[in-house]
Amino acid sequence: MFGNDITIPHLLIFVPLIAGLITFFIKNDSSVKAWSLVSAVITLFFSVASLYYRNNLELSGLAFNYEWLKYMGASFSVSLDGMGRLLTFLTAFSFPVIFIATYKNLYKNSKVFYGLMLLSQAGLMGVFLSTDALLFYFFWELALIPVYFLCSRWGGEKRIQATFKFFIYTFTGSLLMLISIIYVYLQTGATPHSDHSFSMQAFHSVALIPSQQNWLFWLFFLAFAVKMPIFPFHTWQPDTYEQSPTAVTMVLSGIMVKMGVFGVVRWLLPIFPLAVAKFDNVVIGLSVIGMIYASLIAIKQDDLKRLVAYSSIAHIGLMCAAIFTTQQLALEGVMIQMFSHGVNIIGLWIVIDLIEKKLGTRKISQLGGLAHKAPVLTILLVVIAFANIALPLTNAFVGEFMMFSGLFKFNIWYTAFALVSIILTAVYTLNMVQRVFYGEANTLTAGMKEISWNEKMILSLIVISIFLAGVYPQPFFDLTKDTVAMVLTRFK
Amino acid sequence: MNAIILTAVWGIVMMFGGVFFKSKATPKYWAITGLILTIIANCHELYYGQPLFDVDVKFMLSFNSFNLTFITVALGCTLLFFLLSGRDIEKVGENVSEYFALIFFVLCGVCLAATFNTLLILFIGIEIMSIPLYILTGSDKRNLKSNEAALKYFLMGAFSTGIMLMGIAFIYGGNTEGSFFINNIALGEGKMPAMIAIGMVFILIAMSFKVSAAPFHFWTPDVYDGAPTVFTSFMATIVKVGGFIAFIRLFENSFGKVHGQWQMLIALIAAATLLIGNLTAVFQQSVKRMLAYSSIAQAGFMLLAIFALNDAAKEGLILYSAAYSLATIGIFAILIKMDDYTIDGFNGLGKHEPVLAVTATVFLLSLTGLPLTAGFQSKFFMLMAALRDGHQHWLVLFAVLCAAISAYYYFKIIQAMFFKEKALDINSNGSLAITENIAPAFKLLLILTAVLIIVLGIFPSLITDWLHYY
Amino acid sequence: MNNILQIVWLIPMLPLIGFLINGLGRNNLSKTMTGIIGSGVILGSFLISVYVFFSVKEGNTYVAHYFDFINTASLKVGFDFQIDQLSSLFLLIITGVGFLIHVYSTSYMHEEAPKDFAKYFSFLNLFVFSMLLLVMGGNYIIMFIGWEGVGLCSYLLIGYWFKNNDYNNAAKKAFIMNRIGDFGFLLAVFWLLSKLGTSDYHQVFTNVSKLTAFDITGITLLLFVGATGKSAQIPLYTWLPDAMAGPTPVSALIHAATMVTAGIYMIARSNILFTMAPATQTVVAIVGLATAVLAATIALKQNDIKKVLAYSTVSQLGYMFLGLGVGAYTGAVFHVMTHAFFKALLFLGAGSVIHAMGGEQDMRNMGGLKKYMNITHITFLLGCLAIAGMPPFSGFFSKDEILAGAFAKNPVLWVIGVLTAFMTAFYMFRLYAMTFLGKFRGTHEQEHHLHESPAAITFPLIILAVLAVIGGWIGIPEIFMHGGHRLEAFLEPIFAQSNAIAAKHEMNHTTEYTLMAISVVGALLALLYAWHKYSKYQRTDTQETGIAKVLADKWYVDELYDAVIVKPLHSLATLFSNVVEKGIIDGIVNGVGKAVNYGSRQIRLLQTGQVGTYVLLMVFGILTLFIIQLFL
Amino acid sequence: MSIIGILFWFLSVLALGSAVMVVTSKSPVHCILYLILTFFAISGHYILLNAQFLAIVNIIVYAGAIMVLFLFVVMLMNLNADSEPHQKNKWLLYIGGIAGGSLLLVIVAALKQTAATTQVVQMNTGDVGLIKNLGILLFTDYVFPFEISSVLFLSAMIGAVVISKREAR
Amino acid sequence: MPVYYYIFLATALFSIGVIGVLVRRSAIIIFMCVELMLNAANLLLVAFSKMHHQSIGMINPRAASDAQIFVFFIMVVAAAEVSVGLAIIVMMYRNTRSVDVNFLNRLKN
Repeated sequence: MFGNDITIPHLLIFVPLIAGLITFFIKNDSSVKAWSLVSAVITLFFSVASLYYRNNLELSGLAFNYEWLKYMGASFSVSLDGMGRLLTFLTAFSFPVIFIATYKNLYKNSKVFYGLMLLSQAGLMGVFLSTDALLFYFFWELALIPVYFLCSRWGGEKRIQATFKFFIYTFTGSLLMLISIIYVYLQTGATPHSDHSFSMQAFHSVALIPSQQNWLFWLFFLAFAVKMPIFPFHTWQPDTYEQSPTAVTMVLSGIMVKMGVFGVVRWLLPIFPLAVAKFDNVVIGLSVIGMIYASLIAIKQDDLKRLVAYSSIAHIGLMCAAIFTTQQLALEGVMIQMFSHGVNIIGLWIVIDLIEKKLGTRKISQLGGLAHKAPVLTILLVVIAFANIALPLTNAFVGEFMMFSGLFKFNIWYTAFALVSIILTAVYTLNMVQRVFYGEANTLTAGMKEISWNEKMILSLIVISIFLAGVYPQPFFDLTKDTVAMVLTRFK
Repeated sequence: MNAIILTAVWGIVMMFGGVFFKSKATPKYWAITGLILTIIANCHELYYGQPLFDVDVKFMLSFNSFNLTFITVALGCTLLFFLLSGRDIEKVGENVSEYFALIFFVLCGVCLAATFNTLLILFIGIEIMSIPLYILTGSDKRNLKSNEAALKYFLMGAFSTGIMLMGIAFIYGGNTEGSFFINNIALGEGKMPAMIAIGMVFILIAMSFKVSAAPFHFWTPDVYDGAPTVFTSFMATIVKVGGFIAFIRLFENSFGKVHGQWQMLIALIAAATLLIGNLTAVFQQSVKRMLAYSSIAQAGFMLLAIFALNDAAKEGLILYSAAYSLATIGIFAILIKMDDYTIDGFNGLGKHEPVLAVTATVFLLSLTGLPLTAGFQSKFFMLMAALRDGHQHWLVLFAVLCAAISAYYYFKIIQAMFFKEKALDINSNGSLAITENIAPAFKLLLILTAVLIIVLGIFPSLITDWLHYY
Repeated sequence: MNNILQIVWLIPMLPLIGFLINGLGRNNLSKTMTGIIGSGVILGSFLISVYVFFSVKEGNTYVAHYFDFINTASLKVGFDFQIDQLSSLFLLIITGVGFLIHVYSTSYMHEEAPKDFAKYFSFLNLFVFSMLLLVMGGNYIIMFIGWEGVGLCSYLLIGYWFKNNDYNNAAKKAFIMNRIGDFGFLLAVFWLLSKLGTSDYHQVFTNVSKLTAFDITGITLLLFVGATGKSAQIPLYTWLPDAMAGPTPVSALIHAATMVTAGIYMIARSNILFTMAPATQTVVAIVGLATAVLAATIALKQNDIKKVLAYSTVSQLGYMFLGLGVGAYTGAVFHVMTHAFFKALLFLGAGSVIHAMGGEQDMRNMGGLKKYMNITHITFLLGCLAIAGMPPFSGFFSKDEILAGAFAKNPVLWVIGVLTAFMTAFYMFRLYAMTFLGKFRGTHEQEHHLHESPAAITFPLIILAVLAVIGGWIGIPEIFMHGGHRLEAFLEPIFAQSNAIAAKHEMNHTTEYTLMAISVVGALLALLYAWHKYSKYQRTDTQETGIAKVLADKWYVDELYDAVIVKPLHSLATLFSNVVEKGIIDGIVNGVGKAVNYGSRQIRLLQTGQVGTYVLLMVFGILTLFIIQLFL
Repeated sequence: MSIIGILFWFLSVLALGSAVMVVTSKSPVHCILYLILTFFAISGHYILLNAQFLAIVNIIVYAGAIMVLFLFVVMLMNLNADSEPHQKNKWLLYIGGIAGGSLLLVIVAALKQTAATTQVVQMNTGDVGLIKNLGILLFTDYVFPFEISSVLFLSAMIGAVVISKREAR
Repeated sequence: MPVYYYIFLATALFSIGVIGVLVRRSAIIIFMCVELMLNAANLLLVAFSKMHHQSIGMINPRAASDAQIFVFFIMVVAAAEVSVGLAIIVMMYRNTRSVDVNFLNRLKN
């Protein structure tokens, strides 16, 4: 389809990048929106195209390699394996959704806003695509910076402190990861030009002695744990979600947290198998505690955004636990769940954003009885909410089911404990639904209007995808089986 | 060689120029011309491997791709400095061309310090570097701060000179050949004799003083704060990295073999420098002073090179010099334009002067060491060098945590520029945070600098490959 | 293979289509249209079910595989439908009773606005769809899909009138209680998967020998936890009475006839596992019996007509679990069927009464209705007789079979069971008498308003009444008629494995006769006493006291749960969100920042601005370095 | 004890004593005089070591030029004992003394156990220190440093000019 | 004469100089103490030069003379430094009428 010199990975990175840079110079707001939407759609097209390829990368032009820093053995090498395609698709899918859903929002100085959004998309794409450790670190940070500016420029009133905390927190984490990357790099074998190499293959094949793995593991893991986030490194998240503009919150929670999960699967597991096997109990324990902890806190939240934030922590906790079981079943579950979680939570944000736009509040205690005024919104929300509860035939069920059963194979007691969260999830989700949508309308919510066509369209799109993935998840498994196999080879 | 001769000569030219030049603006153009000539000559030497004028220096200097590359970088940064801040030099006082002359002499000193082969040249070079700086620091004669800075700088500088001489004396006495040539000082793997050790520590201290490493950094904040901002920018960048080159040259050639015996000292000094530099910077209100501390912090990172003392360290050090100097010169050039130096002075800059704000952001990000900027690559090289050395991993961890702290204060400025609104009472004349309006050329230069930083951030090989040249 | 049974996918598909049509077209469809579609699709699937049933009856069972739900290297779950005797029987019950109740609803819900009407029917269709999925599923995961689906629908239908927050709470309670049950169910499935790597029924049951006794006991216990949630057994039964908040037909269909029997279906389906886990069976039996008794005692003192029926449902379900527990699987399934008939009948009758009373549910304000609404009265009476276990009504045979099984297992169980049966007879006729006998105690406009319900309501009543009467005759015990127990013969293949293991208990005819006699006579006495006592019931506002009050207040179980589980959980959550989160974890994070600031403020004092100090500090530095270098 | 020994001890004591006086004496003028004395003592040592050239240069440059310059400046500012700022806080004195003393101790202690220090210094013989040799060396091998140090002087000169030139404002 | 004596002497002078820098507050006198330190170094260098001349003078006469040239350069540099230093002190005196180094401490923290 494409020549060897320009491949889909290029397009996925550079279309948003260049489009974003151009956006900064567009004058009027409406054309800015249109332009960025167009670029997002084009990106989506390419990522859809990438889904049609077989898993044989070299043949299908999904991989590309250019010697970047010859004497350091770093190269600009990108490729789309199953997981990569899944997550790039998630990214490419989310941005148009976000743009359309927030199409009516007015951001002052919107050219900068949309420009930064597209840049962050490029960064995310890079993270999911790069098969070179140094490149990966590059994009890892690059995805962060635009988001930092977005949050602290367009966020809520406490935005500066909140996002700054978020930034420092993640920055510290990634610096630790950098050390670990360099250290591993120094253990890798020589290449024609350099005595070490940053390539993913080199990293995956490097043999580290247990003592090294044990401390490198934690350096790596901290970066991902902060990003995901895993209890007890999660405290930046609710504040940041609460303070940042919803469009950015969607990026943060829908895609960015996946960076952490992705990183663990793509880098942490294959590089440090021994350490993983050694510390799995610690990590899984933390994750499982985090699930219950976050779910319990979510019950007490009055701000919708914080509620969703904590629920997200709980879900991510399950993913992390599942990954560290290194059970095939669990990993397969994680793959699909990464996608489903992204879709669902973006759906939730859209609904919250609508409510906030129409009624000017996110406080559950001030809402109620929206169902009379906005039945369509209610129906769609209820579907998304039940997807959040992981009801069967919604996308989240398959993933959670497989992750739990994988966890069960690992250890029954963790599973029993973690499984309590499905009850708690039901509790806070239904509470939320009931207190926001059911009951009698109050003076504030009496003014609620039914949502407009584009919002309906987007939410329906999400709902449809929820059901599609819930009824026929098979494509996801077919897509990602090569990644899972790759990871597991290190644990045989 | 070319660079040394040309800078010296051109310094003299500028000196006499002081008599003949009528307009205040002329010296700048002369200086820029001379500098460009020097750079060309130097690149020619770097490229062809031998100088235009061949002077028999009796092995007292040695030229190789490493120190020639460095000299190129230093001269290049100076050129940028002239271009960006030339007009501000004119504002400092009357004797403009003298200032330029002094700067040229300093450059000559830097070249000597980069190429010295005996302790004698090292000593002279460092003195040539320092003495003009004492004067430049005090050049704002009416300003008591400037006076104070000059006095402090001079007294403590002289003190460190004494220490250095003591060290040289001991080393001379200690080594059996009785030679000042740095390669002859070098002795076997075995444990250093006490006299050499003493001398080494003395010189280590003197060098640490020059590169403002804790606990010998105390002059730095006061001097940088008190000196006229243009010269601060010069001192903090070119001169400091010159000191580092001298440092690494000496310790690599003389004490490289007994690396293990003094590594711990450097590790401690580096740790202390990182800690004090970063920690103290956090609370500063004046950006100028904050940058002074940040320069200490950066020095702490550069010390990692001397800690590691391997190829990566040398490449990294040059890269670091370039990245650090570019960013710092840039940020200072912007700082000079502000009418108050406090962080609040930057409030709302993003709205009123977007170009300045954005470029300033690039510089700050580079200083923080975020990817895509040269600052990242240089820090990356440093960490890699230190890790490759394989001892004292704690130092690397510590350095990284300090880098995280550094983000804390660099981002304060970014926040001020973009996310804070300008309080109108700061200056009544209107919303501009700037004294005079900014020339388009200046903006263009800033943009170029920023682009350069980013290009270096993506392709550090543009500099490091020169080291593989011959 | 090309099997005619492949058309079974139509059975759930029709209700799904109905759901979609009614759901999407709710703003455009007329009520009649909606009613026709809603009931029509169910009728359709009922007819297919009948067809399927008979082809199964000829021994033609089949597992239909449609597509791979999950197909990975580690897990294969096909989207399969298993058509055999058990599922086909349940298909009949669900679609049949379901159809009647749909018809009933068309009239009962007629006051609703068109779109709500449509919403109601779409939910009802969706429920039928999920229920069919549950019983047809060829493996535990498909079953679980249906399992959750019915839970969802019950949530939606209980909260149908969502303006009333009590209803919403009831709905939420139902869902969450079910969720607790799912907790067990899922664990059990995981356990199966991790041991056998599959959840297909036939594979599980054929490889059951691979499981250790511990595994089986664990799995069955966890499955039973799931069942207690869905089928409202101790300790998770409290949601069912509250679920009466929903419209009465819903209570009839979901909370009496079908959904709540899902637990029984599930256990009957995996009977072999339970048979191999005697410990679990004992638990099941005891829990079932305890539930039966407890619910029955509570039912004695309820005055809300639907509440009484609800508790009686719980109690009857308890019976079924007793049956399962003692290994009388056929009896349990049999009772499911008969119970579906007469309990649906009773609920619909009650609905008809409520309808006539204009929404009044308190029996103390009823009375003497038999002269106003004849059909309802007759059918209701038949229903009461059936549930009271009077021969030859259906209830008698099924209940008797369970009791016989219980006696064979352990006479004590039998004794308690019989006592429960007496209580059942008592409260049912208390209900009957208070409602239909005596003189009317309601207000006058209610009295004017009283009338017999329209045909759409009475028609289902009549059908169900007939079934309630004759439904039991397919299971006539051996002692009355040789080969009279056609149901047992029909279900034989399902329970063959279990029966092979479980020792077949043959009790001689005399005992069997005596047992029957005792139960029938006792029930009859209780019945007559209630009739006598409540036929001339007068409204007295005297507060209940002593044990009566405890019963009227349902043994304070809700309050207990609230105190023991809900409140502590909430306080724990408060502790986490206020203390641990803000104070400790975030405190530490911010503490680092504060520490840096503080350190910065302190360390800058080192910079005194005086050369003397600087040099002094430098000299100290020099000394330290010297000492380190030279002496350390 | 040989004459050289006596001279050595005398000069050493003289140097140290006057150095101490430099640090301790109140009036700047006295300090300068004591410093000059110290320099003379050191020059004496040079002569003792037969480094005549340095001895002369030391007296001319240091004791002569530099010290006179100092004296000149002091006179210019007419500083005297009472205008001299004296250290207020005593503990700084003590700490300073202790610090310097311990510096001495540390170095001496470090050198104590080394063999290098047992070597002897060649007294009042040997021609290395003669102007002839040094002069030749200076203009052959050391011509480059010699030249380059002119840069140093130029910068110093310019500096002096820049600093002390009165600015017309 | 053992070189040890000279080392001791020089180090002592050096330390006295350091003490002077530490305890005095008049800029001029501090500067003089620095000069004292320089001279200590000079003395040490000369002593070592003679020591080397004693030990290896036959093989390598340069060894000794190098040091004395070095001392010469030190004096040169010292002279230059003095001119600048005194200029700075005078400038300060002009502005503040004081040579007290602690008098000026606007720059701190």
